[in-house]
This record gives sequence, C-alpha cells and structure tokens, in this order.
Amino acid sequence: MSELNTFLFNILLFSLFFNVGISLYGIFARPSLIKKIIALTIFSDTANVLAIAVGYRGWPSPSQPPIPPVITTTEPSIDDLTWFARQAVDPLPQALVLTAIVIGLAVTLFLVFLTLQVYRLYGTTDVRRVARLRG
Amino acid sequence: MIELDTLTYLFMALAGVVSLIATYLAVLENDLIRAVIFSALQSTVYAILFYLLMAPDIALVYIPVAVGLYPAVVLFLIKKTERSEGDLGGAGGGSE
Amino acid sequence: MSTLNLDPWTATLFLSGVLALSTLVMYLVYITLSRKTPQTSSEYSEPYIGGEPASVIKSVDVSVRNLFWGVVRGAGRRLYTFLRDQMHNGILNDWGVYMLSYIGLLTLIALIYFMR
Amino acid sequence: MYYLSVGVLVPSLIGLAFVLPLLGMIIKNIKFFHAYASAASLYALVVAAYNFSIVVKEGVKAYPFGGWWPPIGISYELDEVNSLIALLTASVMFLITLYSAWYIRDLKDAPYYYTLLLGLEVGMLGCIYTGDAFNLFVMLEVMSISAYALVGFYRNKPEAVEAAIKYGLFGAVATTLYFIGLVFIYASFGTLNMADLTNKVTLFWGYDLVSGYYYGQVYAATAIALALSLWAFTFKSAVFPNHFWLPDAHPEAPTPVSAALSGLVVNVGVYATFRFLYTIFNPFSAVSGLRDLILLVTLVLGLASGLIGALMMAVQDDIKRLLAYSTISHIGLVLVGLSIGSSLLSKPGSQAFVDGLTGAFYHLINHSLGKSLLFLTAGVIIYAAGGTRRLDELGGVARRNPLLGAALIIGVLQLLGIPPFGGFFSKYLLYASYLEAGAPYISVIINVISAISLLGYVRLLYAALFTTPKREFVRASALPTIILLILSVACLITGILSPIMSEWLRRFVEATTSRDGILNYWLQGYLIFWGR
Repeated sequence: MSELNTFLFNILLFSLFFNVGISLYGIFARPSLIKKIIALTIFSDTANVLAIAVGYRGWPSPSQPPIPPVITTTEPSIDDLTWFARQAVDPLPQALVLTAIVIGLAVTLFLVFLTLQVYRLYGTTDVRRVARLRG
Repeated sequence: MIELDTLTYLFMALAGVVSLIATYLAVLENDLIRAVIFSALQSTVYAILFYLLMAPDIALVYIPVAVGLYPAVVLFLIKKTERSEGDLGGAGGGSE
Repeated sequence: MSTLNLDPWTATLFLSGVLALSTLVMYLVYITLSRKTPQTSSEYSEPYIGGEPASVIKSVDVSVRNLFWGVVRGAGRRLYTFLRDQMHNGILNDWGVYMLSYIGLLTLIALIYFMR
Repeated sequence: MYYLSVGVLVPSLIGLAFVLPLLGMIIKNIKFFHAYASAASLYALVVAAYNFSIVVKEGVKAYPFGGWWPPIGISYELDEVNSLIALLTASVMFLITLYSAWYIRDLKDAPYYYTLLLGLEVGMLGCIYTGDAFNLFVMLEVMSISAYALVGFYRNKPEAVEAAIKYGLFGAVATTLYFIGLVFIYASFGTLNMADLTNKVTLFWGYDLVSGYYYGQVYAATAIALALSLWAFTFKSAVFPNHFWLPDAHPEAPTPVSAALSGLVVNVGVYATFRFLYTIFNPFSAVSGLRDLILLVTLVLGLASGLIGALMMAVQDDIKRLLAYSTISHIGLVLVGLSIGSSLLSKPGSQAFVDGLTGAFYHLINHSLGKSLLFLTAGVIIYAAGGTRRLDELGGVARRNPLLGAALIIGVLQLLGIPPFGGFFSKYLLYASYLEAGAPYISVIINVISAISLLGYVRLLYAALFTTPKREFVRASALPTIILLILSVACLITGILSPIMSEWLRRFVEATTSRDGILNYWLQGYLIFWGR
C-alpha cells in the first residue's frame, strides 16, 4: 500500500473513531431518550463498519481490486481456491457483522417500545424528569 | 493520472468525513426530526462504505434496516411523543 | 498436658457448634422456666402520683428504629448527602459522567502501556 | 470422542424456550406452562450436573459445533471452574423456576414470562460454557435482552419501565463496546477462539496475521481490547462506577427474577473477567505488565463498590432495594479476591494466589445461594404483608411464620459471614490471602466492609422480625416454603462442609490457573481436533 493510500485509509479509520466518541457523548450526555436511541444506532453501526474495515485488505495489484468473499463457481478447483484466497477480503468479520446487525435491531426496537411506555407514563422523554428511582 | 486504487481510497476517506459531519450534526441537533434525517444520511454513507469495503451482502442487509427501518421507527416514535429535545444549558434542567 | 491442635477451619466449626449447642440449651431452659400464661396487669392504666396515666409517658419514648436512623444520619450526614443526592440521584446523564470517566481511565492505562 | 452433552445443552434449551410462545397460542391452561418450564429447567440441571461430573473425572472437555475444527468453528469448552459455575447456575435457576410457579400462579402472560426466564438461563449457560469470544458476545446479548425484558415485565408500572430503559440503554452500549474490543482482538490476533487466543498470547507472537500488515501494533490493540471488554464485564457484574443500574433494575423485576439477576447474572461478568485475565491474558503471557495495572484497577474498584454498597444499604426504605445494594457490596468483595493475581501481590501458584482465587469463587457460590434465598424470602414476606415493599410497613411479618423468619436469619447470617455459614469461611479466605500477600490494610478494609453492611442487615432483620405486627397477614402456601428450606439447607451445607469444599475449590483453581492448566485448556480446545 502506498503512502497516500495508507493516509486516506487512516482518515477513514480516524473518522470512525471520532464517530464512536461523538455517539458515546450523545448517549451519555444528551437529555432526550429519543436522541439517545439515535446515537445508539449510530454507535452500533460504527462498530460494524469498523469490523468490516478490519477485514479489508490491500489491493492485490493497483488495477485489481479485492473481491467480496463469495465463491461464484459451484465446484471450485484448487486453482480457483488459490486465486480466491489471494483476492478476497476476510469473510469472518462480515459474518460477525451480520449477527451484530440482527441483535442490534432487536435491542433498538425494544428500546423504542420502552421509550413509548415512558412517554405514556411520565409525559416526557427527558431523562432529567424521568428520575423517580433515586437513593 | 490518478490510479484506480487511490481513487477508491479517496472515496472511502470522503465517506468517512461525510459520516463524521453527519454524526456531529445528528447528535447536536435540537430538532429531533432533523436529527433523524442526519442519521439517515450517515447510514446511507455507511452503506456506500460497506460496498466500497467489499461487503455487498452486508450492504444489502444494512440498507433496509438502517436506512429504511430505523428512521421510520424513530419518526413514528417522535410522532407519538415529542419533537424537540429541550435545552441542555439550564442548571438542574427540568427537575422539580 | 496435651493441647488441642486444630486448624482455623475446624476450630471455627467446633466453636460455632459449641455456641449453637449452648444457645439451644439456654433456650430450652428458658422455655421450661418461663411462665405458661401471659402476665396480666392493669399497671398501665393506673395513674402516677402526678395524676397522669402511664400510657401518656409511654407514647413519647424514642423507638429503636428512630434511634438507629438518627445515629446513621447524624454520623454520616455529609457522606450520605453526597452518595444519595449527588451520585445516586436517578438521573441517567449524571451516571454517565462516572461511567465515562471509568472508560477514560482504562483507555489511559492502555495508552500508558502502549507508550512504554 | 466429542462430548455431545457439552454442546447439546444450550441449543436444545434455546429450542425449548422459543417454542413456548407458539404453545401459548394453542394451550390455555397455565398449569401446563409451569410444568413445562420446570421440566426444561430440570433437564438443564441434569445435563449440567453430568457435564460437571465428567469434567471432574476426566479433565477439560470441548465440543466443536458442526464438526468444524476449533479456530474456524465455534466450540464450547468446559474446565473445572466454569462447569462448577454452570452447575450452580442451573441448580439455582431450577429452584427459581419452581418458585415462579407459585409467584405468577394466575398471570395471563405466563408463556412469555417463561420464555424470557428460560432465555435468561440459556444466555447465562451459554456465556459460561462457551470457548469462543464472539459466541460470548452473542450469549451476553441473549442474556441481556431477556434481562431487560424481565425488568420491564410490568409494563404499566412507571418504575419498572424507567429501570428497564436505563438498564437497556447502557447495557446495549456495554455489549457494543465489547464488540469493538473483539474487533481489535481479531485485527491483531486473527482469531476469536479462546483456546487459540490463549496460545497466541502466551507462547509466541510471530504468526501470520490474517488481515494483512496494516494492524500490526499487537500490544496497543490488546490493551485497548482488554480495556473495552473489562468495561463491559464490570457493567454486567455491577462494579463501582458501572453499578448505577443495579439498584433500580433488580428490585423492579418480578421477585424470582430479582433472585436470578442478583444471584446469578452478576456472576457471568465475574466469570468472564476471570476467563480473560487468568486464561487468555494469563500471568505467563506477554502482556503480564498490562495485567498488573488492570488488576490494580479492579482491586480499587472492588473495594470501592464493597464500601459503597455497604454504606447505601443502611439508608434504604425498600426491602428489595436494600438487598440489591448488598449485591453490589458482595460482588465488590469477589472482585477483590480475583485481583490477587497481580504480580505486585502474589506469584502464580503461591499460597496467597490460590487462597485469593479460592476465596473469590467460594464467596461467589455463597453469595449466589444466600442472595437468592433472601430475595425469595423477601417475595414471600412482601406477599404476606399485602404487597408493600417498604421496611416500615412490613411490621414483623416473619415473626408470625417461624420458617420464614428462620430462612431470613440464615440468609442474613450467610451474607454477613457468621460461622458456621459459608460466608464466614469465604471472607476468611479473602482476608487470609491478602495477609499472606503482604497487604494487611486490604484485609482490614474487607472487615470494615462487613462491619458497615451489618447496619443494613440489622435494619432488615429488625423490620421483618422484631417490630410488633400491626395487622393480619396472609399465609403463603407450601411450595415457596419448601424451596426456602432447600436453599437454607444449602447455605448451611456450604458452611459445615467448608473444609471439604474449600479443598475442592482449591484443586479446581490450581488446575485451571496453573501453567499446565492453561496449556491443557489450549490443547484440549484446539490441538486435539487436529489429530482426527
């Protein structure tokens, strides 16, 4: 990977880390529960992109991009597999991310339902007013 | 002449910066509906990133969930509850 | 003269067994000696020399619970004001400060280890 | 030979749990669901006990899912410590499920309740059995989602909803942080299998990175990954700065669930911390310097949460909230015991090291039994007092029912650490280990924590036993009383048999944390499959 490419990829990684920081700030410091849920979706999506970025690889050659980890031939020969292993990005993070997206969906829907209940019972979604349990 | 790989990395960096700006605006926006729109913009950028990072299958799962479902559900929630977030400044906030 | 050599475990078990046994014996003695019928008395309704019935005086005494409460509150007023009203005040965002500072500490340690 | 029983428990229990809502549409008789859930829970107990027996007899056992070799596929791996904790979990969960049959006897939502309760059990057993760091994430989420839903089970009660959303929001953050930690681990080691990770961290660093040359900074990645995972685990086990959700969430759940959350779910975080700091990033590994710092942090936080839990107990008005703060205090003590492994305090395999870890696990067991006993007793007390949870209004309920009073006293004595109950011996081991390690001031603080917590326990006993009854009370039926009796006897047994039990635990800890034990964990979980 050339210097320029490394630099550009670094920009991507650093903006992801800043996204993690900003969305953590949103979850921990903003008062509205809805804003917290929005920040939570951003946070878990950023974690997923980070995982995919880790599975990415440098280009095999400057003109040949890496390929998705999908074997298209039905009965691959050894040569096919060797070529595939040289070209494809890492499949495992993609499997992890698929699981994480589904789990994140379940958690988010549950939290949305609870926020609705909170509004129904407390008349507000501001966490500074939703503080009946204390001490 | 710019090389193909540099061009791809350039797009990735650009997508990263755009998502950073969108996240910043989404978190700091007081109007929740605009915050949802910014977060949908950020999700779209992430979907492009998934495609650029050679994970088209993840992009296919991610687009309906994060670009379609999340904003719809949160917009539904905002419609049922309240639209603005209230100020962060005042000491003690709304505790009575 | 022989001494009893026991390790702390067995000694503790032995001693607590002895204590439990003696408690049981004392309890048995207590229930055999205690009166079967409750003692009835009309003492409370009788007036003192001052003319007041005893029940009036009885009602103003300090209950054990209030005494406990007073001691705990008095001894640790500043501590409990901090613990209850500053830390455990039920507001999500105020917890966030403590939780984020902990993750900050851990990241700091990671960075220190990295710089070494 | 692969041990099928190691692998089969969690998936089959998932199936048993998720068929329940479907059955709920067909079958309307609630008694069926009580019987079904108890049978499923009994099945889990039997399999867990069988697994424990084969591990004790033959050593570490693993099971690869789908026939994939371990670094590639998911594998479950059992050694002495985690099979013991799984047995504890399964047995207490069995009693809790039985108790639920009394507690929710005329609830319409029984199928959903039991789905979530069995989901909680599956999550805990999966977290404990798993030999794969990503599977740990999945199982943590299964456990957590069940726990959030159970905390908010009474969805029309404001306090329950508030507690559930606070717990759920930050819990989601914690598990996602653990996921980011896993990303770092995968980027630097190229594997997520615990046995494989153990090997790569301990034996050698020169291996081919799957992801290529970009993520070469292994030490930094390890440090950040360890920090993020530790944050998530201390959230799950409610250690000091991450404990805020617990006193809200645990009291608001239905009482049997409170017992499960307080007695068992917090153990999962402690177990995961143990697995990460003593097996994967073990004392013999290349990151032992980092371990020392992290263990110093956990020591300070454990002491702090012990003190705060004990202090806050004294000023509670709510019986279940008081017990929840007591949980924070005890988990703090367990974490103090786990922190002995820092090389500043003791050498691996020395007297203090083994004593401290033995004390930690012994205290974990004692606390699980005692705390679930106390919560279940509190459920009966609350029922008998007509639904109130305020200590002022309990007014000597336990006095009218001597068995209830006895269970309450036994639970308190167990947690307070009065001989001949188990709590005394585990606290004694913790105390002795820090004396042995040359840090007597920590031993003193452990005693101070016990002394402060006395205030809260005395208040509980006073409210339930020594005040005069103000009104007529409802009598509870026989089933909960029998369960309380069983748990009381278990508390007594952990105390009376303490020489034998501590000797067994010492053997388990030595087998798991010694150099041979760690090597064996790797061999059994990794290499043995390559021979076939």
